Amino acid sequence: MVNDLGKKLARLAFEERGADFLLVMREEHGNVAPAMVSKGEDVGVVRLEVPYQLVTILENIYPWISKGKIAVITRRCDEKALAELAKRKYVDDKRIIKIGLACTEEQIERCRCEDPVPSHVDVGEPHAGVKGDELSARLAKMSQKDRLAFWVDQYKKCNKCFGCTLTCPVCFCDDDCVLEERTFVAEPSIPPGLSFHMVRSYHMIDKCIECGECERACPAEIPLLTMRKLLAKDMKEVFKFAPGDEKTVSPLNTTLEGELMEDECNER
Amino acid sequence: MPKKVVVIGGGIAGIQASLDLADMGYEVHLVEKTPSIGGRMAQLDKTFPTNDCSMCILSPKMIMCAGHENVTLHTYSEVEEVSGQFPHLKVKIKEKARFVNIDKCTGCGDCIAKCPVKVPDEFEQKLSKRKAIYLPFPQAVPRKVTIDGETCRMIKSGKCGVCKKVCQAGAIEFEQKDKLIEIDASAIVVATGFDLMDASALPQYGYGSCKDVVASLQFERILSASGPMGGHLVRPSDGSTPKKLAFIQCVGSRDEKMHKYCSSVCCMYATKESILAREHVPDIETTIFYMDMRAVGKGFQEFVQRAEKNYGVRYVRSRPAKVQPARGDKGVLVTYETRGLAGEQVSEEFDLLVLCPALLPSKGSKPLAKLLGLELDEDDFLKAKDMRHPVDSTRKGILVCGFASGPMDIPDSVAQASGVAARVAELLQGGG
Amino acid sequence: MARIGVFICHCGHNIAATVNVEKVVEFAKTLPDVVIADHNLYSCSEEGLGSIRKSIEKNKLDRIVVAACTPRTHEPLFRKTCEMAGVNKYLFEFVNIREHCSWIHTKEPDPATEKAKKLIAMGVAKAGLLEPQKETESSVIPTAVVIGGGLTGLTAAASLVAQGIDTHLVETSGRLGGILGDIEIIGPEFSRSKELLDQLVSELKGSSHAKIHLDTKVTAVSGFIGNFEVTIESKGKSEKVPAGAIILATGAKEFVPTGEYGYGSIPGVITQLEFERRLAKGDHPKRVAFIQCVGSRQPGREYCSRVCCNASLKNALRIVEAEPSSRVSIIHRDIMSYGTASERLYREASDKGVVFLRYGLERPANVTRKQKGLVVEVYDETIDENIDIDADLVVLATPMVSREDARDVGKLLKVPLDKYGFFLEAHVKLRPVEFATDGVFICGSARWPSSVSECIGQGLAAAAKASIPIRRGKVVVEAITCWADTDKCAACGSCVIACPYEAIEIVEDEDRRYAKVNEAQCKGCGTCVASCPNDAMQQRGFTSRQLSSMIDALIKNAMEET
Amino acid sequence: MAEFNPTILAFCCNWCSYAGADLAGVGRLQMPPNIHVIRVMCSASVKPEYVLKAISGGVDGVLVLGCHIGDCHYMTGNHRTAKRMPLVQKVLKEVGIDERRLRLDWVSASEGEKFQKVVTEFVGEIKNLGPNPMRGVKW
Repeated sequence: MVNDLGKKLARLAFEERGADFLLVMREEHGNVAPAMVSKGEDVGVVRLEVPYQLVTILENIYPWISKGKIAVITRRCDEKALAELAKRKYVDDKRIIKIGLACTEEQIERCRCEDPVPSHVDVGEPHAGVKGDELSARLAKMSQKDRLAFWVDQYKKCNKCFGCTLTCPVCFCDDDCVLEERTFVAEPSIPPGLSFHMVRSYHMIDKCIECGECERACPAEIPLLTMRKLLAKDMKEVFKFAPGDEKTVSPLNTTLEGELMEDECNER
Repeated sequence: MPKKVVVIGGGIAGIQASLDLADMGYEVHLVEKTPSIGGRMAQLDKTFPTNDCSMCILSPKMIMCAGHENVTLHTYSEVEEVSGQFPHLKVKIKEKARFVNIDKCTGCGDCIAKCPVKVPDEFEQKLSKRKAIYLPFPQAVPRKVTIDGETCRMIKSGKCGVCKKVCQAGAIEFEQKDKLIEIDASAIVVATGFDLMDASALPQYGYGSCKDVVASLQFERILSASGPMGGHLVRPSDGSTPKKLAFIQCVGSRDEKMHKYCSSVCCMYATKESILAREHVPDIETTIFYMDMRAVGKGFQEFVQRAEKNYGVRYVRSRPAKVQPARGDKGVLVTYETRGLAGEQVSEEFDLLVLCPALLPSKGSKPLAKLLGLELDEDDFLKAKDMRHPVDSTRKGILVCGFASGPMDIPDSVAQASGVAARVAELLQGGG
Repeated sequence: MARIGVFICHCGHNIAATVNVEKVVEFAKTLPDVVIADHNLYSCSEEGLGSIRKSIEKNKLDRIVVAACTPRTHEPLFRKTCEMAGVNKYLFEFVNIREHCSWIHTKEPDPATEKAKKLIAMGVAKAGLLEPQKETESSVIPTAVVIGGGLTGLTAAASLVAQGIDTHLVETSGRLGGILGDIEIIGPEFSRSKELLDQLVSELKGSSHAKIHLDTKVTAVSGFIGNFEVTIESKGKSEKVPAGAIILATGAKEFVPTGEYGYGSIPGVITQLEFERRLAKGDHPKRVAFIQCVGSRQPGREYCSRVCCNASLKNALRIVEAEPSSRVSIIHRDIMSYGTASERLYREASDKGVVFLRYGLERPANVTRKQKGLVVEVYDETIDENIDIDADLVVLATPMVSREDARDVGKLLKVPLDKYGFFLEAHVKLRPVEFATDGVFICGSARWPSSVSECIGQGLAAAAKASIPIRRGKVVVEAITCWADTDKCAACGSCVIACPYEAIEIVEDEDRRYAKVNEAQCKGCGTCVASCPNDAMQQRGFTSRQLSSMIDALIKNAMEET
Repeated sequence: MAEFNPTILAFCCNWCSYAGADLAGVGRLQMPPNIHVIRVMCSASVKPEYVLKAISGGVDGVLVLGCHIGDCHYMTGNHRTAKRMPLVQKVLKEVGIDERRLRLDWVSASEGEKFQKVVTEFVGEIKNLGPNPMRGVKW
């Protein structure tokens, strides 16, 4: 049986926007899991209260779907993630149909999300974002020494489960991540030490779209999202750049004059 | 058995010609009269219009040249005699005694530290002194010391020999004699470059009589981070930092009585040196006295505009009549005529005056031309064969490139040097 | 497991007077995988090198570390020694304890000694991870393609064929000679351009190595140095030409005034090139005024086009020499007669009565038509007065500008242009006829407006450069190039964007995408290495494991010490 | 306790900064012996990971030196370095490590004095900052 939400999404995707596939979260035998369907009657009982990053699923299955348009439920952060993936040619945005989902107030709270409303809301009630992150504020007041002490304590809890990288929608080398090796990660292996977290921080600095998946996935409850938010702020200050817009290029990909490194020959 | 080519002159043109010929597979013998290759470009601080550091871009080329399997360096050497005809030329090269076994010398410089004799340093344009045993400049290639027999006490009077005592490599050989070697060359390339006209030939400009009048190449050394002033812009008279700087263009060039031609590069290097001066002394005010601002190359006009707009360089079209010391022996008073028929004479004081003298074919080029049987043009540069062959001399199998063939900047010299390599290849292939 | 030998140089007392070499030798013996540590008075001397060679053989060393002076001058020497002893030269590591230690810490022997130890520990750590390298070689197609049949292209092609190299000359128009074809007499020697061009063309036509393609344009270029494929198209028919090197000599064109000084509206106001054609027809007007810098050295087109003053001087002289009573004036902002011959022209012109008037950008001249002919009103800066000049003809000296097809050609060859549409050489000072892309060369007015002799010189230069890979028959690349670990590569494309040499592309395998480096194009800067988030990009001789091991060695030794 | 003697890592590009360091040596320009140079072909090949690894391992300061903008042997390599290093500094700052422990500067092949100046200044600065706090941390 298909619930009303499922019917609505099916109509939006297949009838109104000409999708060939629909990627949703649906309930089966009491579990909610992602599902990819191609017909309205298969949609089933759709559940969107689970704040799961469907784009991460999309990224993983995309290579196996050679053609057809895919409709996917996208929160604001999903949109941004899609933009970052499209930039790197992981997905072809012409093949993606976005079905905008507005986050609930409670979800917005949890993500300390400043920018929660998708460009086009199809499902859910849009709510304004919240300003600032309480922990960031606290850290800002701390002395350098205490700040380091705080993070070292947090990072000591890390047991290197790689949940943060695996659930991250814009962390794309997850099969064989450099952090699993010794090259940049100092002994002892668990906890992995500071370089592990700093290297990941650097890798994320021009990609992270602040979805909060890493933090939710972290069994050690390290406030990973806060670190992302702090660095996102720095990135904005230094280079006026925020990930999530397909048009703006990461400053790491441009020269000082700002034009693309590839110069004119980037019709590749 | 590869054919041999002798390249005379180890400046940028000679280096480039050697590298290209060597890459083509010819056996190159590069003859340089000073102890190191590098030439004039090695003396420059920066290069216009990009202000690239000169040594940064030259030094790798020098090392590449010395290290090239097909290049043999004959530094501190001169061509003595050439006989035969293309493509069978016999070239006699005199390797002057440097009284140092360069196979043993490691360039460590212990000997230099201990040598008691101080003489004016040619590389530093006599702004500082070097020792009788010396390395012309830190990046010299080969990095081997040379004893200058003219001034070394041991050579002259048999008294001293400190260098020999301190040299742990046992490289000092006072008994060394000039060596003559002969090379069967198929072709010869002449790249003997330029010398600056001695500006004291024009007393009205005060060179030699006023302490604070320097020639442009001296100023280049003053600006250089590795120069005699350690990269600090100070004037000779009292070592103070100049606040008002002036350049006079066309000193002895474009001049009926001296040298009629235009030296081609002075407008640009004066502009460059003004910009660099501003970078050394943020509030310095620079004036350039010129006739025509000849900024004809890539990015040159923009360079001049930048100097004017962003570096406060003042361009005055006027040929100053006279220069005299300002106060005592400090600073200079420049007298020039202002624009227009009603233009009157004004005198202006400057802390430091830089003269841009005519750039002449190097002293060696006239005798060399005689020795090689080459014609000169009316300005004493080596004459080109004809329109079709701008890098051929008037004698078959002898090619010319760089400033020796006429005033030109570095890229033009480099292009000509490569062009010469092509001509050698054509000739040795049997082409005309 | 590596067998490392460490050789420490006294450099006389240059090192030994400050660094306690014996102590350092003892320390080096304790480092992992070091089987022998030794010292020489002068490692670079014949005997020093000899003892190193013997030690390599005697101790079966497979990694060599020399601690002495700077690799920038001495590395080749020691590498050669390694090869003589049968060790791949890339298994050699240089540690600089002279310039970077003893010479800059002369007054602190103990700290200097400690530092030398650490530097050597770092070097040994890296050496342990060094791998033998083969310098990549690729073959070279012994054919050149010259694009552009003007003076420069003809010269380049003529030189190549004279060197015995098969050469294709591709010209879009139906005739050879380019702009020079419109000019009868060439300054400063007043020689006939026809003689020059005829000579070049006959040199080409007379050679079995030359193939001339008229009315032909290049439609595609693929490949890299030694192995290009140039697609040319003529009258709808297209042909693929394999080539080892490509020379670009597409030239420039004369700027056509957009109404300046009444051009187009006032009859008798013409451009220099139009005037050349008239002179060629033998018509010598009596009263001519040349106006310089028309459309150049002004906002939007700041540059000086280098050749226009000389052209005016030459033509002015032709007129006064044909008819001494002629009245010729040159209205200019600066006379750009640089060098010897041109300056001579300038002098002759003034001696023969050519009038020179100097105007400024802010007060340009004004041309009007009166019944008795044209009148040029000009404010002369030098004498600070307004002057009226009567003329039958006003010649506008306009700059050379880039051809409209320049950008397309640039895209085909993946080579850059400057803001005016002239091609951008690899280095404005020392690589004037090369592009950053190996195997592609630039010459003549396509790069920058050039005189006849400059065009010939550059054409020859480009020919020399192009001939080098062809003569050698192979392209050898030093083994400091980069490669992608395809298992780790996630094809994010950062490296593709980072590479300054267009050497990296994302390739598609049946099931996956990954980066691939074309080593013939890679210059070994390692920019891609640092841009790779997953350490998939590696540079030979500078792998992340090698450099990280150096950092580890530093940390280990430094932290123990304190 | 003994005077703090920082351990400093420096990356120098082969074409300019390493040559500049050589020139400083040839000129016998004296400077504190805390600096340990790793030669790389271009400053743009310095992986931020190296800096982060060194600092978390207890190295007191890292110096990254390249050609002046415009002089890069590889055209725009140093532009990349100029973009990356400020972000690496932010990563350090946010975890509570003083960003001054990483310094990016330009030294040309003719600037022996500049090399001496930069090294001397940097060592001085690191001495003021004191030992890298990561030295003490036990994981």
